[in-house]
Amino acid sequence: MEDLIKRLESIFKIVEKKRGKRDNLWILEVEKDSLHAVLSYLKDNESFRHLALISCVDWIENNKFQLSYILWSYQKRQNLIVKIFIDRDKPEFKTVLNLFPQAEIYEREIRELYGVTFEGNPTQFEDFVLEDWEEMPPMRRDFDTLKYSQEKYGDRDSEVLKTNIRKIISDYTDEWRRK
Amino acid sequence: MWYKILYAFLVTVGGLAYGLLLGGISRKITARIHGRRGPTVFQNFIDLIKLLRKKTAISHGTMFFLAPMFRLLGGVGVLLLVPIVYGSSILSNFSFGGDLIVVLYFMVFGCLGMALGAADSGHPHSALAPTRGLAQMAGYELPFLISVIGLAIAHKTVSISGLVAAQQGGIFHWNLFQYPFLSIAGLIAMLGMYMAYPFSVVMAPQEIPVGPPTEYSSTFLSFMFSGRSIFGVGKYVLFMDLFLGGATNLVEAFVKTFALFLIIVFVTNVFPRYRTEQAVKFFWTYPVVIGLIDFIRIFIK
Amino acid sequence: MDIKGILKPLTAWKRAFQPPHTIEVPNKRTREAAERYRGFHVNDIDKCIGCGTCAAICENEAIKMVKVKDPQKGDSGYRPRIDYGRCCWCALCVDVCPTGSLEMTNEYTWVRESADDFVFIPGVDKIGHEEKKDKGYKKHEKLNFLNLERVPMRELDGKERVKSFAEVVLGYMEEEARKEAERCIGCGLCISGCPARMHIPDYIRAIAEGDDVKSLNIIYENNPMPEMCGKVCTRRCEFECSLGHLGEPVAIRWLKRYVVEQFDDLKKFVKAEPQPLNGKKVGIVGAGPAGLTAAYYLRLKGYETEIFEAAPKAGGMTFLGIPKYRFPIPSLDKQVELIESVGVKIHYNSPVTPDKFEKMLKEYDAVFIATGLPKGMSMRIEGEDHPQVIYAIDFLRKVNLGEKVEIGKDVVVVGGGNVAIDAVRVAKRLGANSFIAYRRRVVDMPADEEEIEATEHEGIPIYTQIIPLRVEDGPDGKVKLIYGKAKMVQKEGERRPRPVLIEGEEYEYVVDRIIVAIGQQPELSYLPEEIKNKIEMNRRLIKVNERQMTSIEKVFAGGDLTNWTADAISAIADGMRAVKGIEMFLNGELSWEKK
Amino acid sequence: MKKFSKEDREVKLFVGPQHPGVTGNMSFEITLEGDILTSVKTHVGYLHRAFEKLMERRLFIQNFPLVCRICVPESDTNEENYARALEELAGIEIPERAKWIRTLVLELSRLQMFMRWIGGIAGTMGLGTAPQWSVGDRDYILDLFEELTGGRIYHIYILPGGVRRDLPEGFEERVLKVMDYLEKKLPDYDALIFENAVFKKRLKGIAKIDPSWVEEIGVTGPVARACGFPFDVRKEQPYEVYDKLDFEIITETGCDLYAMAMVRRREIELSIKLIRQIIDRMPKGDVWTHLPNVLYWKIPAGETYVKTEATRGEFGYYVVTDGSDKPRRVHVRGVSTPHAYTLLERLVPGMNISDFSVAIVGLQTCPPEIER
Amino acid sequence: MKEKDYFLDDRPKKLSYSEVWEKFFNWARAQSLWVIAYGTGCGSIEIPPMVTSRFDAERFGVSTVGTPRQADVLIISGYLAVKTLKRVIRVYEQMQSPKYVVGLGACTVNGGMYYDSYNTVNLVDLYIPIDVYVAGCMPRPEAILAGFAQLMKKIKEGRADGWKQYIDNLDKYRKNQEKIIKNWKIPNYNW
Repeated sequence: MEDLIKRLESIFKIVEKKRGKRDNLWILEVEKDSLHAVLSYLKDNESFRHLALISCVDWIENNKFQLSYILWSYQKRQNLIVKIFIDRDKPEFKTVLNLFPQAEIYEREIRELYGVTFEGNPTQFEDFVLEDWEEMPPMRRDFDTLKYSQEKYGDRDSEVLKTNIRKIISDYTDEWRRK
Repeated sequence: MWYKILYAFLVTVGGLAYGLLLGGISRKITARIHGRRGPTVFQNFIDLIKLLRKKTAISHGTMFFLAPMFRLLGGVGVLLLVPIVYGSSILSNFSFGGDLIVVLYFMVFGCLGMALGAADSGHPHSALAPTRGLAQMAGYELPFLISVIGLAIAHKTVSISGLVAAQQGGIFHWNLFQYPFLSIAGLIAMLGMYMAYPFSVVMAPQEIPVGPPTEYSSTFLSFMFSGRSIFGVGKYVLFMDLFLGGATNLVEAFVKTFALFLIIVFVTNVFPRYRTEQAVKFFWTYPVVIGLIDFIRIFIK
Repeated sequence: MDIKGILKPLTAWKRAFQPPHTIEVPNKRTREAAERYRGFHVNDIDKCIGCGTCAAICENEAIKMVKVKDPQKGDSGYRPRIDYGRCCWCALCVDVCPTGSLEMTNEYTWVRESADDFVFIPGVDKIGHEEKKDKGYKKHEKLNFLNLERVPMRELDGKERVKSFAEVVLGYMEEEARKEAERCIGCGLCISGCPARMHIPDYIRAIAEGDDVKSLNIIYENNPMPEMCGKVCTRRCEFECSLGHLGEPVAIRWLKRYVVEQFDDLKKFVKAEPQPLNGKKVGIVGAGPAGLTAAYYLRLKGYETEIFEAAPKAGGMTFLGIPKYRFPIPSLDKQVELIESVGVKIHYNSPVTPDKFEKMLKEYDAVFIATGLPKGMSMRIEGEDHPQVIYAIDFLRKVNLGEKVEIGKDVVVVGGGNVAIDAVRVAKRLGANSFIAYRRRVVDMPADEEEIEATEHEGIPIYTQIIPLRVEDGPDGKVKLIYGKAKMVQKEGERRPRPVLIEGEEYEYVVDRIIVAIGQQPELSYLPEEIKNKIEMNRRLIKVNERQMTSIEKVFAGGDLTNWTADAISAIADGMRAVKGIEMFLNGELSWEKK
Repeated sequence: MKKFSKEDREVKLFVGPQHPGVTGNMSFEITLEGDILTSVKTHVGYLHRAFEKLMERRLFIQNFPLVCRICVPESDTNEENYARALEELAGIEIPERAKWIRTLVLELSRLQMFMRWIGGIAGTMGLGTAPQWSVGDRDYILDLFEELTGGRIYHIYILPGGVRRDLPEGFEERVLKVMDYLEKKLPDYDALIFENAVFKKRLKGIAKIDPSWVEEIGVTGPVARACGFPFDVRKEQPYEVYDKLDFEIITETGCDLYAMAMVRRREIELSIKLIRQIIDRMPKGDVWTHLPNVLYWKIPAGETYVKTEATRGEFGYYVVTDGSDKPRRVHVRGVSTPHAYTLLERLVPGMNISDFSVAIVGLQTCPPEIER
Repeated sequence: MKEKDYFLDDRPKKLSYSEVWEKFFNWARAQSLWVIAYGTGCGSIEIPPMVTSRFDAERFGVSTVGTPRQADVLIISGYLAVKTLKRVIRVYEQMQSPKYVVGLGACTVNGGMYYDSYNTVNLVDLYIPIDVYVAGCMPRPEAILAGFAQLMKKIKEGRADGWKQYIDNLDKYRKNQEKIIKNWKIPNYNW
């Protein structure tokens, strides 16, 4: 596997490489422009033909979206996570549909839940799990699902349920606060 | 003969009760094969009562309302034309010289009414079902006609009473033993007619929700339900008359129809269903070929 | 044609002749769920302490703590109310319950026609699931989300200890402390035990997260002598710890000690920025824990504070009374240094006289007296004025001041409190064969269990049910303690049995010294006669209200002088209260007229 | 005479979400030409509960009641996957016996899912007796679960650090008893279902998969193995104690629904065999290592992808942590996502409408895991 | 052309029967409950065991049907996603009166574990009337059967009038429904 990484490094610019906490997992970060080339190289030359998942992580504090492409090679028995960062203010990227046909549905999901659009994916604007959704894409970190739920769907018991015992105790014990 | 009408009414009610009871027994037996206890045998009566007083808040075309009536009419027609007890003045019903032809007509009539109603209900799934039902009907009608026409030719009569009369005189005079291949073809066609598995693609709840009665509910469904029960009993009686030598008293009629009923139950619980074209192909090969053996034998004779 | 395939399925008919395996519920029989089934909750309402851990771990916010009785120490008075419209039957609450009171039965049927019915307080509301308490999902000793075992504290070996005054308890290493702090579930019940209301869960959390500085600053919010507390506190918080119900409580004291020990120079790390002086002056008599606390926090609030202390060092009883193997001098110095660094003036070796006190009353805007209990209590028996009978408090003071104390070979210490044990252990370290004579049984001893254990480790015998009768001269310059045996009599309506002398029997100890450690009393000779007569007393202590106000205008009092618990943390709490009281008084929010 | 265009001949039809033949709630927009399908469009979202969002606002331990509900019928796979991901990220070693118990639970879970699936595929074709038998017999496995874990469907039994409770007394014998019972029943199932002439006729040659699609689309599990691809996560990347068990990967070469059915049929036998092996070789010892305080448990930043062999194939969890006490992101790879979309779209043209729901059940699409 | 919604345009009138007949029919209704086979949530996982051989709900006349027109009972088995709610209301309105709703599990009562999810409904009784609730997550088949027993009792006593309430308070229910469902037009891929 190290050889593979070396070969990759000789061709592409690897921003960060990291070994996973178990043997057969590697995590590579590449530049977003070279992702297609890397995936294509991995697929054609290095037997990473099984795209298990495309995932998105919202790093709101860095104003970035992380896109992770999880690959598996049946021959090498290795998992490889290739990740890129894209700008959160301009959530756009190009599709990998030409390399992996099942990417269509993963990208559609990310488009719906994170609002990242994938240029070249014909079905990405179709509804995936939501219907008539009008708010911001719900998986973004700044979407408050509890607030939304309470406002929209209500609650049988509107009191705040979690009780802070520590506060009760200090209220009870704070003798000098008593009048 | 005004009293005949009263008797006809009694026969209809009796046939309905018997049909519902058979349905209940079928559910019970099925449950036992499944390894469970099952509902009471009177469950179908309760279902019928409930359906009678359910409200209907849907409106469709006229055919939609008429279809259950057609179905019921077809059933009652079959039941009333087929002599239940041979020689009885009451229970031979409206049997007459050419009743076999009329019965055949009534049998198709019921199905057609059903198809019309289903098509009129506007539900795409129930619209899909009549095409299958009619295709399957085309499937089983062929062996059935071969069987019936073969018998008619063999006994030179188109009256059911005549056919029954021809089979009197001991068990070996029954058509089942006289013309075993015709009977087998007829009985296989009966499986198709009862939409027993593996020929149940018309009423396939898993493939198309429910089938023709998808849109039917409440009173309409109860009419359809009782129509089917009466129709079922009528067909049992018909097949009894055709192949099992009819009956000379009520007990015999019960035993023989129950035996036919058991055949259906026996087969229906252990097979998945064929696709439409598979079913049609099946009907047009095995029972037709089997039936033709006797058919040719009759001609040669 | 597949004949076999057509005929074989027909064999399924054999099932019709086997008995059906339907379970005829619910019409014919009921079926009990498995023994471990997670059904509905039951709560032992008396065992429950209302710590709220179940509500904290519930991911559905199905548990709300509701008030069912008034809070008490170690019991918030709240009990979990469970909303079955939220509960997902995961039983995490059962596994996390620190008392094991919350459990699940294996009942599973609950059908209602109204959606509002699915809320109840287990143990209070009856819904019919309570009867089957024995079966269902119960806490298992092997699986516990809580770590019930305390990280053991390293100590000097008993034989090593008695040779010197080296510190016995060695303190946690960093890893040990983190591991111990990790155990805290943060319920906050310990706050109800702590007289000073320290923010215990917060600073323990900070330790667990590796932020010692944050922890230190949280501690310094209401305790200026944390190292002292970390070493010799009576740790009443630990008795309220919810983990103590099934396992060992979190070592709150040792953790505090760990934090302060990390920093040699507290001034750099404690964010103590005194406000500019506001011109008001507060005089304080006695530099014990109460006095120092009041001085420190008043100074932080911008009041000029001055302390008058008779001894050459600050610390009061923590300096004079507590043996150095428990609380070494450098630790004390470190803290006093910090207190002085914020601008508190301490006048050492300057005992207050009545004249001076009167002057103080005029000079200062408020006076806080915290002179503690410097005098030993007498046994009130014949011959007590014998020169070889000394009071434990005097003995300890002399030892701590570095004076040479002759105590001879054999020493008996009369009493069963912490002071008695300090005295007996100090005597042991001075080379005497010391032992304890106590009126009641060991279980009745007011001293800390830990301390009693320590005497065992150090080979100090404890003789119990001994009632001293008189003191006589003994042979060879020794002294005789004549005593009688006592029997324990439990009287109706009394908390614990009292010792009653068995008449007619007399025994004696022949020893070099008799150390009396049965209690202390205040020394109020520095008060002017007029005030002394006027001041309201509560038996032998000064009576104060909840703001530490005495009956004399401008005079506040605190520490052992006013409270019966007589431990350092209560003194600090008094100091804190006095700060609040003095501040309010000086701002005009509080006055003696309104009192 | 007017010629009918293709559009005129086509009928649009919708299947689901409320459809007795389809497992779970999903709907399909199908285009028919006569009885023959020309295209399909899958719609999900009827079971979307926003698990991944909810997990981001709950503590690590609080996520366990959630994860087991992601794939409803097979909850243990989720728990094991998530627990293993957390253990990997936090560096926790679990006791040996816990691993064996986990494997036992996973196999029991696979077994019950296969039993349920038998009922599903046979019931879809109208063989009502099969689901009645298999779901009824599956209940005995659920009884075992109930006894072991305290829950019938949602076990919340596998937690990071081990399993929640040790086996109850005499549990091994009861497991073996149920296994004996099921083994005794298997010939009956064969006679009724797998050797049934109608069953064979309905399934053979239907939904024929091109073996080259398997890698291209990312098809896994029995569907891939029915195409002769010996891919099984249990062998490829052994987790828990699968490397210590003796078994062979089951493959068939038919590439059609019947081959898939036979793979699953043989998996039942394999599961029973594995359960016997596990019971036989299980060591004694602890089942639980102490976690850090679960209420404040923080896991250092990192990311990982772990997977197990669910009944449907590779079930993966992609977990990202950022050093706080809550996960940053948990993304579940629903096994049947490519099955229900890309594969189905390729299989459908030319299929008879009667075979459609059979094909869906045969591919074992499971909507809760697709939409979470 | 405006689509005709039969339910909305012609509001059903209240039924009135004589007491005795009503009792008799109530008895029949209680003994013959046809459940629509629509599992809306994870609760549907326990419905197959309930209707199959181990627990056999058919003993009580409870059987499943595939079409809402014929069904008497709608089981809300757990949480309702917004997308499902739309279909559930549709299914409920397609069912013929008298009709009953059974709510399974915590999610129907107060949102259950998805109380903070943006896509699941918390209080189902705001949108359709529920006759019987069964607690559990998930309720065991035995508990569901107990729920059915309770429903039967309720029907026999003539108290199961959730469907009447729905007709009487249609405006209220409609208002609640419209708060969530903005677009009543069901997409063309299903009804």
